[in-house]
Amino acid sequence: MSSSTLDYSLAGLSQSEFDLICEKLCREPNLLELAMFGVMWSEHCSYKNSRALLKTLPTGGNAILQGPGENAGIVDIGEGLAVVMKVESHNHPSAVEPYQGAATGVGGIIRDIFTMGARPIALLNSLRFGELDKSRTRYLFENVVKGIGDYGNCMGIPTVAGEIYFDDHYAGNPLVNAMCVGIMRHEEVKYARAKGVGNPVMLVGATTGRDGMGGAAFASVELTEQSLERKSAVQVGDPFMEKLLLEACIELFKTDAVIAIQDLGAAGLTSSCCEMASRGRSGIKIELSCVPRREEAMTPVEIMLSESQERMLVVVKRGREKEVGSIFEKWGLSGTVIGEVTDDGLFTVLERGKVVASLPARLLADDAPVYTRESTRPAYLESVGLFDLHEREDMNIKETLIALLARPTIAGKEWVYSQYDHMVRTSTVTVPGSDSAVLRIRGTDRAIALTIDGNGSYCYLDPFRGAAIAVAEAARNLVCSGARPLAITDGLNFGNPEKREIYWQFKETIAGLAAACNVLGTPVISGNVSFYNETETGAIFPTPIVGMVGVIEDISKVTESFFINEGDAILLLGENTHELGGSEYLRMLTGKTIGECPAIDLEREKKVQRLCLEAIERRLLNSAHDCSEGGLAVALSECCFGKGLGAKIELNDTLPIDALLFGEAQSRIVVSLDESKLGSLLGLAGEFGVPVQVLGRVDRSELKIDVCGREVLSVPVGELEARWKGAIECAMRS
Amino acid sequence: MKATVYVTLKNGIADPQGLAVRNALDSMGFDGVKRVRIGKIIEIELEDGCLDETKVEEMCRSLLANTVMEDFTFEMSGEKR
Amino acid sequence: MKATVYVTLKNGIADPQGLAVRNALDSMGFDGVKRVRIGKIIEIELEDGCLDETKVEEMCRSLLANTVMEDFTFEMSGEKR
Amino acid sequence: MVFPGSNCDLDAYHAVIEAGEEASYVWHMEKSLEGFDAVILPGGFSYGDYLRCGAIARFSPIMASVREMAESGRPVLGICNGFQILTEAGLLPGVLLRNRDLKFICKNVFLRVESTASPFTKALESRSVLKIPVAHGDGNYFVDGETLWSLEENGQVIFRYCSADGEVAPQFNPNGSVSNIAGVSNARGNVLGMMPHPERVCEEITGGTDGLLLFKSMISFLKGGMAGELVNS
Ligand SMILES: Nc1ncnc2c1ncn2[C@@H]1O[C@H](COP(=O)(O)OP(=O)(O)O)[C@@H](O)[C@H]1O
Ligand SMILES: [Mg+2]
Repeated sequence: MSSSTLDYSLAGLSQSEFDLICEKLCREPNLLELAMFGVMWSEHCSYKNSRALLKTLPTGGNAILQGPGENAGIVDIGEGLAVVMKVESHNHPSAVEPYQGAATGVGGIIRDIFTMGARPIALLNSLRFGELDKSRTRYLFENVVKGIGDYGNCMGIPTVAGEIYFDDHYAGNPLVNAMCVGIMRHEEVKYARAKGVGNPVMLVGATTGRDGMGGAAFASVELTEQSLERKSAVQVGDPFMEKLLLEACIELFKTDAVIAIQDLGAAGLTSSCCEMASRGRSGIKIELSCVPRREEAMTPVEIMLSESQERMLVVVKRGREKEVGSIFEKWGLSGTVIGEVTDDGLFTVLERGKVVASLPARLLADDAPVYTRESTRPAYLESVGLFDLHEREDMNIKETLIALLARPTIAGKEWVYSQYDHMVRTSTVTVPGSDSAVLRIRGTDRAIALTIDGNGSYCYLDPFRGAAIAVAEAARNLVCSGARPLAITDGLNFGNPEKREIYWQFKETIAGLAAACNVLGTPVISGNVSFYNETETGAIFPTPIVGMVGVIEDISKVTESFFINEGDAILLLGENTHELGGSEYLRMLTGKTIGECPAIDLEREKKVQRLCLEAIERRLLNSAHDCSEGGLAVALSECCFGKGLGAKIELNDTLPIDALLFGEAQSRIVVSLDESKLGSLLGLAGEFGVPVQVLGRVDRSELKIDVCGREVLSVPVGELEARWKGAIECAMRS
Repeated sequence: MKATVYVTLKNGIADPQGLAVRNALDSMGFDGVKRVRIGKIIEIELEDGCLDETKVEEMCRSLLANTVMEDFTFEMSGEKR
Repeated sequence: MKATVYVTLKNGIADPQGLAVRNALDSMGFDGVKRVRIGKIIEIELEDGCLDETKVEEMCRSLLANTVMEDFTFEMSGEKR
Repeated sequence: MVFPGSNCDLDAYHAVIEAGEEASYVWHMEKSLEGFDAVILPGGFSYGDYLRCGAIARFSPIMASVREMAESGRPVLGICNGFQILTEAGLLPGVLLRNRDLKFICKNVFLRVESTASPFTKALESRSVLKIPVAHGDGNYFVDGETLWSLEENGQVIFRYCSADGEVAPQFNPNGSVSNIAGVSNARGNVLGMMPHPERVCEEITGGTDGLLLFKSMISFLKGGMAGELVNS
């Protein structure tokens, strides 16, 4: 008796969870079963602390073919085609071993996409690190980027967009979120629902070793009971194996031999089998001695919990094993039958014919308790709202702008994306550097636009607004490319949800996401929750990440963020307001994230976006760029970069100059257009009820800004661009 | 003076590269290859008398090997040039 | 039975990786590092009695080393398991 | 040609189609290239680039036919990983080492056409400049001094990295290649290996059409009967 009390806590379960298991089973689970509950009822697999709130997100809509619940979500993009997408975090593994952690994160999310029957066509990533002045941070950053690049490059999937912020709240616990996007025809979708008694269950891909079992606390039971040698190993990514798996699966899908398919992710065989059985309302029986292993003397617990990468579980039609096997063989893989589908609702594990575990699949996969935690508004919010800046009026605008452009968070990210193959598959129309990536869809006139956004600083100051802004900014980025936003995938990164203040952040975030998704018409079709992102020095900023896809029906309308013609008029859609809170400018001056999070009026946001999109539809615009971190001055600078053009700007707002130039007021887009179209645009703005102002004109090679008739800035664009472009490389060399 | 450092993957860590080489040898007709593991040799030429074993050990720990996944050994040889 | 193959870059072939390691050691404050060269160790576990030195030599020549730029040596050890 | 791990096969295929010819994929386990007039070894990561890039792929069954193709004087183009395979197979001189900065590089570069004595540059203007992207981690071309001399002498250096207006200088060398070399041919001229990806720039929408020129040149070479016309200009 005393031994089982010990066991459940080591498996990461609470007393009440253990009691619930015993009650449902009408017996006590054995050690292996307990381990399986431990991983399946862990936060990572069961979403027990987030499920209740996630239910409040909008997930349906006309274009939505598959919402959350499967390996990835699916949205219709017209002409019988659909986009499959999902984001996933690999924060903790990347903190321990950045290269492999990031690489296996990418590998995992790619499998989630092709397991749905889609061909992966793009990768995105969202990263958070501490400041680059520490060598540990540089080490993490360098290797995470290399890990992401190497995996995607080897797979031949272009990494087309991403975002990165540097702030010491992430120093000990970096965030690595990877997103993958795939494409298929509607009818090609595959599900992970095991059906048909007697159909064989095949395991294919890499062999099983003792990798990555650290996730569940239970692994340490084995440690104490067995030898110390057996400690779980770092997961190593094998993109070559995954490439073979991908091609083999896509070839396999062309036959009709596949009943169900599911990748092996967290909790390995345990989760993939019981989830497949539960979704199919069937059962699965597997024989452990059939599982091909990489190491000797593996115990049943080790085999069932192993998180070895690059493995897939496939249920095929009985009698078709040979045919399936020969496709795998062609690709140098072997598919091994490890079990079969049953109809008893049980997940049964045998070891040489002897039953070693037998559990209701549904109980294991879906019936973990759901918690709604207590929440409290964090105390820190009382003091962060206030700030006092002295001597703001006589600052040197040029120096401030240059310093801001050289902040790694704002600086050009070429150092990163030049390490990613962003062109392979020759469909990337807009490469990294603009507001969103655009990919053409071969065989159609269509394109899709992709972006990933989120601002932890805003969320720290106000998670509701910050989350809403993440959705708004993502949509704005797409709209600037000429795309109509369709749906999002969300990556939610937080501290320990058992703490009231963290749970409050989480709750507010979800509410903010839901509000923005509802207004902007972009439901959530998939996502990921990562809790416990904390170190001794505290939790990370609450950091929701929004990945979004949009569609462009006529590819000839794709628009980029850069000015392209000298003499074009420059306009601002939206309004300059006094918003310095949470800005990168304030952080640069004070070293702190302070002030009030910028306000967001979702209805206003929607109007501004509609106006921009309609203007692009009518071919009025030559460029469009959203105003985000760094404010108007940074946005204008970015519009000048790339093509060697400049701008002559006259502002007449009466805001304090720093708020005007560097404040991060929302719902603003900088556009440029031919003089002759000015009238049409102004008319359209009137129809949509959006305030717009003429800012100036595209000029030759210099950025000049006058405010209320006084020149405040006059600088060669080349000088700005050099600092902006070289900042990260420079920081990495120090 | 020279230090030769041998860096190998810890037992239990997957070695995709070794696996691919094993399969290649196999398909080239070399039978009987059970397992291949690939590591690194790092040859470091040092100025004479400049560094001792403790220093080399420190180099290995801090840079040359990733001790989360790799083991290392090294030897020093006096060979002058 | 086991063969351990050491593959090193020929003299005169540039070694960007070695150079980077040398510079890194330097900037970490390890003085006196003249040159660093990086090679590979390939450990091949063989079924007993299955392969001899000639075969291993052939493996090296055809696959394991690119003799345009690399040298190799190897040793066999009998250790049974 | 499709090896396990090839990933620019799709792009090479479309490039040929875009240039107005037919193309089909050939799996590396095939033995024959009968019926084909030219072959492209595409970019990617054959066998994961494990051990050395291209080292394992060169043992694929199809490589015997590629060798025959090369010996018969028909055009053989190795792009990126294909270039690495051709050097490993001994069909082209030299080796491709890790990039000087040890990082994978994906960006547009400029190439100067150094020789038109190859089917792929025959229709191009000597000394003209092309904008073509690179995407590789191991593209640092190396040969010993003597071989380099003979390559130069024979006009086997086909492309060099240069500036937008054709200046060849170290600062335009993305990866540390000896003599800024981006592409070399065999002595006869019909086998070309290059690190940049011409197949990625065959349509305006994906960044330009400079790459298409190479494929068109190859096609006109074949249509012209390819007879011993590869003379140095
Ligand atoms: N980690 C990354 N991977 C790939 N591209 C990136 C990454 N980080 C930033 N980028 C690219 O750099 C550009 C600028 O990023 P960002 O400043 O976040 O843009 P925005 O503020 O418009 O969302 C975008 O095109 C983005 O896709
Ligand atoms: Mg952004």
